[in-house]
Amino acid sequence: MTTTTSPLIPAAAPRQRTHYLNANYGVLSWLLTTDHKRIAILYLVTISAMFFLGGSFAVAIRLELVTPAGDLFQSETYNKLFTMHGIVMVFFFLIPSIPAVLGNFLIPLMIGARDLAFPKLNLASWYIFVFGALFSLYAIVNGGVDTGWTFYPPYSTSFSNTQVLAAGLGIFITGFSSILTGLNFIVTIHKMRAPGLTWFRLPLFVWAHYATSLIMVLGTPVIAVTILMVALERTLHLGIFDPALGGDPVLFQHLFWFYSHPAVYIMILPAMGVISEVVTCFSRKRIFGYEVIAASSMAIAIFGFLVWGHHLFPAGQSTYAGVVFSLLSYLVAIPSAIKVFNWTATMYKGSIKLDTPMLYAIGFLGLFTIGGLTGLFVAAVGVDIHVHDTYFVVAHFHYIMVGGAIMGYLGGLHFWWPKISGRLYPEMWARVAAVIVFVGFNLTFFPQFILGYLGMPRRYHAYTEEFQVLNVMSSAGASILGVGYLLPMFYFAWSMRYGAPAPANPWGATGLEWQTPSPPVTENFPVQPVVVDEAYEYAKGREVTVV
Amino acid sequence: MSGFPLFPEQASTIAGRVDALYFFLIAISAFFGLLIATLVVVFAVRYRRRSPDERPKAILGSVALELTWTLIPLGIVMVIFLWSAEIFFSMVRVPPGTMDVYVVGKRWMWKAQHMTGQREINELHVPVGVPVKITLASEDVIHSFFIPAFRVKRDAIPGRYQTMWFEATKPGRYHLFCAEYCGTKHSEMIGSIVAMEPAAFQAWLQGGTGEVSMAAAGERKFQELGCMTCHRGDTEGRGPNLQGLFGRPVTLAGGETVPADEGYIRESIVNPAAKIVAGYQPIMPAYQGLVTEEGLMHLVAYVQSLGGNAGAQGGAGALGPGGASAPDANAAGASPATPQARPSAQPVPDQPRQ
Amino acid sequence: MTATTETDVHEHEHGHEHGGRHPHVVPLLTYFLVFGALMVGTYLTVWAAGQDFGRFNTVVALGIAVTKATLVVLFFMHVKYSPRLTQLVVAVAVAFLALLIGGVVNDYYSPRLDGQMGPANIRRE
Amino acid sequence: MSEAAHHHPALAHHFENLGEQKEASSLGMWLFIAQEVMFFGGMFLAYTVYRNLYPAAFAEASHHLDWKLGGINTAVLILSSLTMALAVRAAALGNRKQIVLFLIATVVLGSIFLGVKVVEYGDKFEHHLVPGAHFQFPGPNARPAQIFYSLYFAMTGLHALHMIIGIPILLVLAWLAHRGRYTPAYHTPVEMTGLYWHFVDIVWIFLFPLLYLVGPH
Repeated sequence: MTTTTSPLIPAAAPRQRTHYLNANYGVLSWLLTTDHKRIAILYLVTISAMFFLGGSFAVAIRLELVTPAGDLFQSETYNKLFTMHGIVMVFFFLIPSIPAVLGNFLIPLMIGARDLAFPKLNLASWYIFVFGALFSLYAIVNGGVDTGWTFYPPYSTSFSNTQVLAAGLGIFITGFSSILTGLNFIVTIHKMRAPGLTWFRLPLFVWAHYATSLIMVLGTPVIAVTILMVALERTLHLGIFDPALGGDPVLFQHLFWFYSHPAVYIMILPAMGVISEVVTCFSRKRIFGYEVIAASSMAIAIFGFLVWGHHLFPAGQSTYAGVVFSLLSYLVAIPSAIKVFNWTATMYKGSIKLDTPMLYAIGFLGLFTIGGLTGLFVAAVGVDIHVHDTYFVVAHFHYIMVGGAIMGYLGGLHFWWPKISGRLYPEMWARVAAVIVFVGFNLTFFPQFILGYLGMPRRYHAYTEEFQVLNVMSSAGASILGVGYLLPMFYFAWSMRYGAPAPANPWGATGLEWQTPSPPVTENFPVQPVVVDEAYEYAKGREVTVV
Repeated sequence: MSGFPLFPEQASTIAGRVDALYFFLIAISAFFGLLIATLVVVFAVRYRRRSPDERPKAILGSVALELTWTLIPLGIVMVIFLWSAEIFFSMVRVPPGTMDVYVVGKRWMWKAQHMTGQREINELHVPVGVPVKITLASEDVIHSFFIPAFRVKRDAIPGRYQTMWFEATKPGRYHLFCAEYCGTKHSEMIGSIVAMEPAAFQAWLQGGTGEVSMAAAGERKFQELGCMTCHRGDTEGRGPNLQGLFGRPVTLAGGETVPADEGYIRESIVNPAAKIVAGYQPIMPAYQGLVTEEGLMHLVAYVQSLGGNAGAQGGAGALGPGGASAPDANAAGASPATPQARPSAQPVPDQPRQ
Repeated sequence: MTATTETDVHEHEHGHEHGGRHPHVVPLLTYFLVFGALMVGTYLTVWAAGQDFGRFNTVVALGIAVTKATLVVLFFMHVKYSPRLTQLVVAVAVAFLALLIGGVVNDYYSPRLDGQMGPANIRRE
Repeated sequence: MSEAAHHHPALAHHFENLGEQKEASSLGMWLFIAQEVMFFGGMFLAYTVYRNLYPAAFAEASHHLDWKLGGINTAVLILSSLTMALAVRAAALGNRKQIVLFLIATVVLGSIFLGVKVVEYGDKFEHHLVPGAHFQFPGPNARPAQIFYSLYFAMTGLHALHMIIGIPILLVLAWLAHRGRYTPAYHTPVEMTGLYWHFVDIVWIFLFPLLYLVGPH
């Protein structure tokens, strides 16, 4: 997507060029901004804080599990630790991470628009997110919540005496931030594409976010009303899930997982979008099977809503419904498999450069494949009866969420960091961090597959001796992974000050976002770009000369 | 840390079949995982960027390739699906002639009771080679009865019965875990299943603490709660006759027929108005909260012992009003003052027989 | 910030003339007819509740409610005159609602083989 | 590009013209309504499941609701839907006095609806039909009936909350319309609030038969 000789970049970029970062200063310029780029930075700061908060809970959990006897924390504390780890990581990091940071920053740039369709709504979404986060922080500070991130009644409604209401309201409020962001993206992608940018010329990053936004808008309200019903039952005794009145706790599980399974696709689809961009750029080749990948994103979004029943296999679901959900869960695995094959095919006969984003992309390919394949184990209703609620499932979803979504997030953050900050990050340090993350991750979570099939249940504060060796390996891996995640924070901060100024297109990538200077001006494009090329048009070699 | 196991024991009939599917899945995953990994590494090395302005030829895609890596995975997953569904059906369908055990999950302990009365806490003795049917109930939150060595698991959900079955194949002591998070001592709600040779099991059974059998305990509870005032041996009572009820379809007031299994009997005690037998008035008070789960199990065992083909579905003609003449006229007319929604704690007030 | 090159590439799929286009104004008569229909519908709902259609009571009640809702959506909410994209959004919302309710109620009504009592075991004559 | 559209105060900097901005707002509002459909959908699901599990109890509990008040409320809300639609039409025609008149009419009708709800809720408190410790319900169906009333209060409460949010918005619109802010070229806020109000009316159209008219009475 390049125009021939692009008048967009002033020839010699004077040092004091004004861009969205130095356009104006002061706290209010940030807190009242409606510029999608600044809002993306606000989200980046907020979710990074939540990531390290959730990560600290993870470290505590892994420390506890080094010894079979629960001797580091009391069981109440441990129950709160894994609950808050789940809530903070799922609702306050994984779901917003790529859409709110990279999506907010890049979608207007990629489609040649000046901003999202509803800039004020975008800022409101961030405030709603922070307001929800405050509720959850209030819950954490005031004694935490110990119901598990799944809030299953009747424990969450009538037996837990912890901050279930505050944590629930936190999630209820933050859910609307996710809904409004999804709404904003859908309208922007429909209504504000640059002239000439047809649907099949859109970058696959935009396709992935379109599919994700569908899930956000149609799925999130279901968990909002479910958490509301739990809150009503706790406060006003409106006993909807109360078995003493004849209520059915399994109904809650249906409602909860109706959203929470599509939510795992909210987490992984944007990462897939990042991988499509990174793999094509660092193979310098057209994506293999553009339409198939775009269609797979949509198929995952829609099929994702049909499979929630595989979370209820041992929970007294009717036999035939269980078998039907198992079948549908297999059908939803196919589009993911197709995508992995297409990315691999893209690398065939490419010109591959192993910069950090590509390292993360290749890591994603490996780990997401293992995550997806172990999904076949837990979708098999016969095997799932054995592995349900054991560490096998914990390993499976961490391979997808950490191995997939976070690797994709870090890959995307490195890939677009020059565009976001106008600075180049230190390449060597970044590659070291990527390798540490990959090694630490596998050492942490692969032993958990073995533990899971041995039968070690989830959420256990103390376990029987024979599981100790594998748990010690997992905890060792977790410490390496922790280091791997801390490194980027340092060198990204370092690069803000000392990084070399970034050219407009450091990787020689296609895409409208690379045709603006780094960092972009507030209104993104001094002149409305017109798109004449197909997506990822590397072969023509006409992309903008690197300034 | 003596040597640590990498694979669980196979101690039940289903374990071998689940493990077979598990190994097949591992083989598939290993194949595709290595395929992708090697391809990615080979491509990354072989097609590494040699000069900065290298321009590889664009390859847009190939329908043939797309079809192959859609249909082949689809075929494989369908095989896996059918295989796993077949295992699941055999896991769920309870074979006839099982040894029944009632298990109640109560926050942080498992209370098991054999039909002959033996009670066990966090432990369950079962004979090898005999299918054992477990009826699971929970008194508070959701628990999950999980025996890794047998590859079976079932949630115990408050407010309803869940059944599971297994058949031990190897004597030994195996772990019992609670797999559904249930609060503070979730990780201490563990125990063990002791599989014994049938002879040894019988000896253990005889050596029981002389507990009265569940059916007898149920009968005592039946008397204590005054159930016999309405549920009489003949067809005169205000409530249906329970002789030979168990396992036979019952015709309800709305014309539907329901099999009279444990769940139906339990619900008819706890929330009788949910299903009114045809020809009877909804006058039975609800005993929700007045009878513990164990008491309910005793009552169910008692009703089961009153004859009727225990556990088999269908069978003799629908038990309906045909047999019983309409309950004596005046009772139907002046329906006795039904007690308040929450019958007081003391046993059912004596119904004045007008 | 007007578009740079007035190339004819400027094809939005909904080719409308520029400037605030005049929205479709629904005639008064249509509004009052729809209002009348809705009031009749309400009366019908009450009347139908009094009748005993056996198992079809719910179907009738929901049928009336759905027709009333469709009238409101088509005429009061202008979906009849809206672009196809809006109509698609309405269809998707209704489809996902049906999926949510149908998918879950299906679980309560599919048979259970473990011999445990469930609504599915009730065979309606 | 008509110059007038350019400098209209309401045209945001990132849109070409008012038409495009209105289409974006309309699509955004419809997506919001799709989300609201799923939001209420969760409760309608709970209602459907429990009514199937306890049909008799739901019928008996529903007879304690005053269907006449429910019927009146339905008529009031349908009338408010009409006045809302007429307000949007008046905005499209640029008749300022009518916009204000119809918006105020909608607010009044909405308030009448909420007034009737207050009466109904008060009546439930008197008859101890509010779920919780003091819930009293004659006959053996007490417990499932409490689930019915839990759903009754949850669904009608959520619906009333949506009206309580809608009425102030309508008042603000009436005030801005009174000051001539809305013209045939630009009246998007009125139209969007109209969509929201009609959606709230549709929810009640389903709530009325499902809660008040369960089983022959």
